[in-house]
Amino acid sequence: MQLDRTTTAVTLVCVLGGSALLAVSNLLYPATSVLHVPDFVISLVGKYLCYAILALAVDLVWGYVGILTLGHAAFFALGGYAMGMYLMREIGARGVYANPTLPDFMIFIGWNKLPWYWYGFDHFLFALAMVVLVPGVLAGLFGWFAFRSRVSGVYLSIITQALTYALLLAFFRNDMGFGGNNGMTDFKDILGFPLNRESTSAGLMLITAAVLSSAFLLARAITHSRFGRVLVAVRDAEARTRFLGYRPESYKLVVWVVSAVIAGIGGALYVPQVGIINPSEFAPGNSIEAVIWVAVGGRGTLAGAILGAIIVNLGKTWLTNALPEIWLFAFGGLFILVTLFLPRGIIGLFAARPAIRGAPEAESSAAESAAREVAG
Amino acid sequence: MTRIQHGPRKSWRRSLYGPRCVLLAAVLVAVPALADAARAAHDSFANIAASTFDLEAQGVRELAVSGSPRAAAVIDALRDRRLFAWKWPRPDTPLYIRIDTGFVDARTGNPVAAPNRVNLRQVIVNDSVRSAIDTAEGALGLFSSNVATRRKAADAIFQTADAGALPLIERALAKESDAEVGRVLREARAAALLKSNTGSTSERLSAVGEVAARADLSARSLLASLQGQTPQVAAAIGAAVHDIDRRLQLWALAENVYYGLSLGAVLLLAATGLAITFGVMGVINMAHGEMVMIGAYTTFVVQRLITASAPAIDDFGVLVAVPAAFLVAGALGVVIERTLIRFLYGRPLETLLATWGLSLILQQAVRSIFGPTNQDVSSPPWMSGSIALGGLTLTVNRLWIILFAGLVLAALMATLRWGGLGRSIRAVTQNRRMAAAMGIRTPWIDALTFGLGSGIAGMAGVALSQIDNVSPNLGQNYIIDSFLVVVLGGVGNLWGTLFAAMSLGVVDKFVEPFEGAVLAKIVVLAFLILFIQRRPQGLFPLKGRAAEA
Amino acid sequence: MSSRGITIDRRRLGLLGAGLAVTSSSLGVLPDLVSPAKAAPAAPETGPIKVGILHSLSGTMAISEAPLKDVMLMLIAAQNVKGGVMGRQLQPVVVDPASNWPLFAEKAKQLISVDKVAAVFGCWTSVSRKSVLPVFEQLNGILLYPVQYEGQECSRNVFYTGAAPNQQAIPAVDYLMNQVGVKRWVLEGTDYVYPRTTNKILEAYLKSKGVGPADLMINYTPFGYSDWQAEVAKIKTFGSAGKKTGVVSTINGDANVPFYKELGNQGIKATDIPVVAFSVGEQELAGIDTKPLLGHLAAWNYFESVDTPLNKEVVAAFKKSVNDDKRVFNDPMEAHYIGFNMWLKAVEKAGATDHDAVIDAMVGVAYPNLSGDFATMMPNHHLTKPVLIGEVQGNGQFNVVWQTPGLVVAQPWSPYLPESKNLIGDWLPPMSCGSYDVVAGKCLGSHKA
Amino acid sequence: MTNGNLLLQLDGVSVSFDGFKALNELSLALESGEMRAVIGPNGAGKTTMMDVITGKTKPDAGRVMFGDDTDLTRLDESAIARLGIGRKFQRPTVFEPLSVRDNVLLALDGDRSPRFALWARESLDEHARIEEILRTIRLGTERDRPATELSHGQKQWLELGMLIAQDPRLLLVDEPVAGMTDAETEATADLLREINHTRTVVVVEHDMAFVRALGVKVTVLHEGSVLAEGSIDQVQNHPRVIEVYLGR
Repeated sequence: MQLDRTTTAVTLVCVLGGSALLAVSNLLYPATSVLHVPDFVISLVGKYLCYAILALAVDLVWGYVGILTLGHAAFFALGGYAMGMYLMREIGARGVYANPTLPDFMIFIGWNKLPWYWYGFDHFLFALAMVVLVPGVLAGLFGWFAFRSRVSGVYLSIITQALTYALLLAFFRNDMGFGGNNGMTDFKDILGFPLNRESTSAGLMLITAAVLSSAFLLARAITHSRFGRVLVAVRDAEARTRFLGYRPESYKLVVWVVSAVIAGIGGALYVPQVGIINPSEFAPGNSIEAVIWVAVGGRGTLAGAILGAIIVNLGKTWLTNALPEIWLFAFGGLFILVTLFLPRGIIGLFAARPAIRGAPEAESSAAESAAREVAG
Repeated sequence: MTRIQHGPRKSWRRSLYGPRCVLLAAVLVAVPALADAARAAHDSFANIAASTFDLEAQGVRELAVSGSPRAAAVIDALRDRRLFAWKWPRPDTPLYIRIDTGFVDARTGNPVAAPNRVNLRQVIVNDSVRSAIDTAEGALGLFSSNVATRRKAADAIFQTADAGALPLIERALAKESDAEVGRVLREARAAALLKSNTGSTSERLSAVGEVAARADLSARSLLASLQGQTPQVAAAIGAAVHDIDRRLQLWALAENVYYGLSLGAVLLLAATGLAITFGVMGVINMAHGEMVMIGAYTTFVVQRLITASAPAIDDFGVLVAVPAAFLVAGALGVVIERTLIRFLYGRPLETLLATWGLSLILQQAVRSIFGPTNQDVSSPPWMSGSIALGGLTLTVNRLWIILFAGLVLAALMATLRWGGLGRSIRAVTQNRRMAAAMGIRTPWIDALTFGLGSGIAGMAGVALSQIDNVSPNLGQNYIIDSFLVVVLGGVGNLWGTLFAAMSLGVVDKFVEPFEGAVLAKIVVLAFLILFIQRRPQGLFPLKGRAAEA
Repeated sequence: MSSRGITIDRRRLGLLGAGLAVTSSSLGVLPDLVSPAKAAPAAPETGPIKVGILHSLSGTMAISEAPLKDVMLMLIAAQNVKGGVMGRQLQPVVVDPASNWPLFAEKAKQLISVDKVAAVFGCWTSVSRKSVLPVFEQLNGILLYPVQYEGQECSRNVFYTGAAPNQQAIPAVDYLMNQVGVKRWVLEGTDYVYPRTTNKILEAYLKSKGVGPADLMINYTPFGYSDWQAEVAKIKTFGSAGKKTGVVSTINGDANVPFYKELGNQGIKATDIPVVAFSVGEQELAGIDTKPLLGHLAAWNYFESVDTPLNKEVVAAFKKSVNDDKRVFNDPMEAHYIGFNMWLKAVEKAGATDHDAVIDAMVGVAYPNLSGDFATMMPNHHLTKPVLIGEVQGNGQFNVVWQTPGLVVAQPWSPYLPESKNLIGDWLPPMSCGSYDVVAGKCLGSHKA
Repeated sequence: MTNGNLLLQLDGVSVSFDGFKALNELSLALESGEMRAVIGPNGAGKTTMMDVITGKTKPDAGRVMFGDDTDLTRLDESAIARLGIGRKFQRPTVFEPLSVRDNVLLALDGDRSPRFALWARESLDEHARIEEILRTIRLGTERDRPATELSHGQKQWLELGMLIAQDPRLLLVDEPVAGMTDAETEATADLLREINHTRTVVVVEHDMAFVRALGVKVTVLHEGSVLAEGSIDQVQNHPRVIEVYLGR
């Protein structure tokens, strides 16, 4: 227990302290100072922290209940869209066509009246509610169907992928009223704070750090409760838990929805910081990328998810500048190396005893079921 | 069942300088009417280089019927943009044809000293001119000794339905021996008659009847285009058009099914390989799409090699590519299995991640080797064009793909059922230990099975290279669909895969007209997600103790 | 116990802490990490002038964008040989937004705020432009955008060196209408903003020319659509109504080849139903089987095949610079060529790289088009352009069959759309407004400088 | 044999996997408080029978009555488990990464809902019961080690402990002594008898010595239906049983 608390402390200190440090050096030191951290680094870090939140969400379901989700970016993006809709309404009459209610892209495709599902998004709180509700409800429905009918293992992975793929296609359609391929951009301000001001981006980054930390604590609390132990039990021996009288599906559903909501919040924080939300966020590749962050950091160790997300994205930022053509090789290689030689991720290197000793067994049991399913 | 070759027309350079010229001459002697036109030959070049396209098209028609011995050559040059004229338009403008060695005078064909380019302009053609050229070709083709050529020419004449062509048609009809061609010619005559506002009402009425009998789109569009008819004729036309429309609607339904099946065939091809690696071995190979992609690139390379080494069999490069793609992708599959997959057996989720990484690497590798742009894989003539079957237009390449998909599946089933490899594969999947005990080298069988699946994916790539872009992302577009097909059909059940692919294709194509292509896809996906949740085991679940739990 | 998160032994705990700490602190040194050049306090008045190049070198857009990077590198190198500008050398800063839209914004920020580039040449897709637009307006940067686009935009910080719809779409339709005699129209496009807007403008335009709704079919398909059977059959049926039918294609990149193949296979020749495309250029034709496309049309402001000495010279120079004879030169590349030279002139005119000064200096600068005549930067930050209609040739090149008599002035705000018919853009004082409502007599939106 | 009322009653239960009849009109009654040993050659349907009772497999025909009024075939595993039917697998399945006491804790009967599990704190009573069970299964000293580190025999016992913790009315035990040392086997027999004082037990076993040691009524399954029933001596002398086991 003692040691675990220390890990948690280290993680929190690094996330909160690090970001605070950056914010200070960005705001206090003048641009001329060597210690000054340029504006874009702030939004860059903010972006990383959002990814870390997504990674946390993925780890919660993959690391602790063994649901390999290939569609979590969908919840991330949905949260982002909810926030995007708010930011869009915030623009108001400052849009290109100076239309007080209709976003530019609607006028673009010749709509003259706001569709019903856009109502209310001019209120920040309503938008926040949607950030939580939309991913939550979708995850709820999806999970209720999937878990109740005991879709598991690779089948679940495949249909999560199909889910995000379907959403990708749907949001590409201009008729959906979400800006089609271009999505939403050209945001002006959030709650009256102009997005183009340094202090705003610094503030957003700090908020993200705070949210990440609390999400981390929440996830930790969940996984440490008796609930969390049931999750591990379900992950490693689902049948056994049934014969003990547990209903794995309801446990899965709860954690699945929680995870989706966390992802959604991450997306909501992501949008104001990158200044655009569009369907490419639904691309199946993104979801799989998020999974690999977790794998790199260390599956089933919440701190690892955060570490992985930040490290991999640092590498991406650096490589896409230094050697663009190498990037995909390196990234692809990372997938293979980690799965082959580093099944417990970076944290695993530090862990004295297997963080989730169950992992390989867990897989093999999953494998057996898969093998059984495909037998013949 | 008539076969119309819609494929790219052979350049006149090949076809005309040879027999066609002779033929043209034949036409000239055969046709006194043209002969006296020949006297006006020097004028007949006047408009060929006119400043407006309409006039130029006019010029082509004039030249075509002028009977000038140079007509074919000049029109040919015009088509190939080798015709040059004086920069400043004038009726007797000097005309030059550029040939490899230099320039010849268009009117005489005699070589001339290279004229000063500054004073010349290249005579360009646009579509209206080109269609005039087509008609000219038609006119010449009508008297070919080859039935197919005459048929094609007759069709061309019908399409253009040029009143001026009436006498020509009459002459052709007089000599025509082949019944089929004769029919088309009569239709063409009817069409031309209707266009020209000549002929008695009764004649025109029968003409309408004759055209309407074709009951196809071109007939419809011809009839619909007729304006200012006498009420009687107009009524007949209206009735005919309506009648055609009604028939076409029925055909459209059949056509939709065909579209659905051909889409299904594509899905089937993409999914069959997966049905082996995933269905039989339980390996989640996210790089499956890349195997397809590699098959497509193999086709590209093979075509290049053949064009370079043996142009003679150029048209059959695709056939050569099939085994090649199978071997390349199959070998790669074996390598992958030995170096990566085998360390991950029993860990499907890790396999999924590792193979996804692999797919990224393969894509980037191909991108680095061949560049990011699409590669040029050409379709041989025997795979382009379409077959008219009643009111149906069956595109040939799709037909081949449907056939190919069927063959691949059949071959695979045969291998699994009777082949030695198939027997061992089944043995290993049913009871690994027992199989091993009976002296089957299970690791080797695993490798071969994976190779088999990958090889089939490679062959799918050959087919897809004919209808889709050959680019590094080719595989990406099929991977999700393939998985869904396999899962829907019931894992490890090839018949299920077949059924699933076909039904998905047809459903998609029937939703499309109402909902549009995008929504169609979404609807299908949503349906699949729900379906898999209702029946996790797919349409044709494997019963048995194994399948339980 | 071990189920509770993770267990660490004391010896290694330090390491882990260090690991996380290093990560977080390393974020502090990101500027060095992401850009070779150390963050300069402010744009220096001496030393080389930095020029940002923001084109995807990887991902799906690399096909189209990577060549633009090569052009820029060539132009900059050539200019440096001539002694640079104002006696200062030019230094290209190349970044790879990897076809990822948020990444475009991130890299743009980096170029302006960290590398302090004097101008950025970049973007291809509308969405990438849209995602960097706020950045350029916030940091008051300069973007030269070389691709034909849907219009309905006019930013002070962007110079649109590609065509506005009225410089490509409308002349093309005029050609079909007047030269080919098309009476019945199919507007076929990929479902995204450029086709949507363009088709809306064309629809309004055609209606204004007396084309009835019965003679107009508008249709959208997803990106990378490859199964064109049903769509083409639709077009075929639509074309059988007895009137000459033409297709105006705003189909995007990859979907084109299968589309033309299907046309060919279903027996639709350019002579039956001509297709004029706005997104198919030399680059797109490079390395695809052009047989099915023969005789179909494309509308651009430039074709590699145009017969002018200047063009031949530049194209040759480009092929030499990438030492590959097979490489092609296309419309957006010409746009960059013009834009770059205009920017040079503007810098010299302003006598500084200061953004505001250059932005003002750009307007009114003229430079020769490769297709002859002069391009002029108008107060609405768009160029005057000739419009050419080319037919696809066997060799992957286009042959110009028609050309607008004079130069066409860009209308970023389409007069054919109700919402923008009263709008104009004019960045010269006194107006200084990107979207000025001439009827209401006031500047709309937040574009006021 | 006690003459209590019927606790479990299989009535004409049939299960077939594409053609192969795993259970064939199997009928079998069990009185509460009874301990019953079920033996039979491989493929006799022993495990399938357990699957049917615990709801893992739904029979094609027949009813499985628990008590007087509950038809188990209508319920799913967890519902059946909560009715008080515990099952021990052939291959010991415990929660490997969890500590020994956590394994027992999760098995303790009580609220199984996620809501409860989220907020649950370990009560004194729970603590006491866990300790008691750990003592009974002689794993007190191992309480904090992850189950994965236990020996095979210890895992078998842990699983039994979890069964006890479940406090079921009926225990189904599948080959409890497979791979155990004689000493362990002995102890296991004692443990089962002890459990049987308060609960009904069904033991599926190959090990004749063990069945004899239990000294309870034996049911012999063959090809999915009951071949013989009675004391171990009766069935061992039953001609058809001999035939089945020794073959001709």
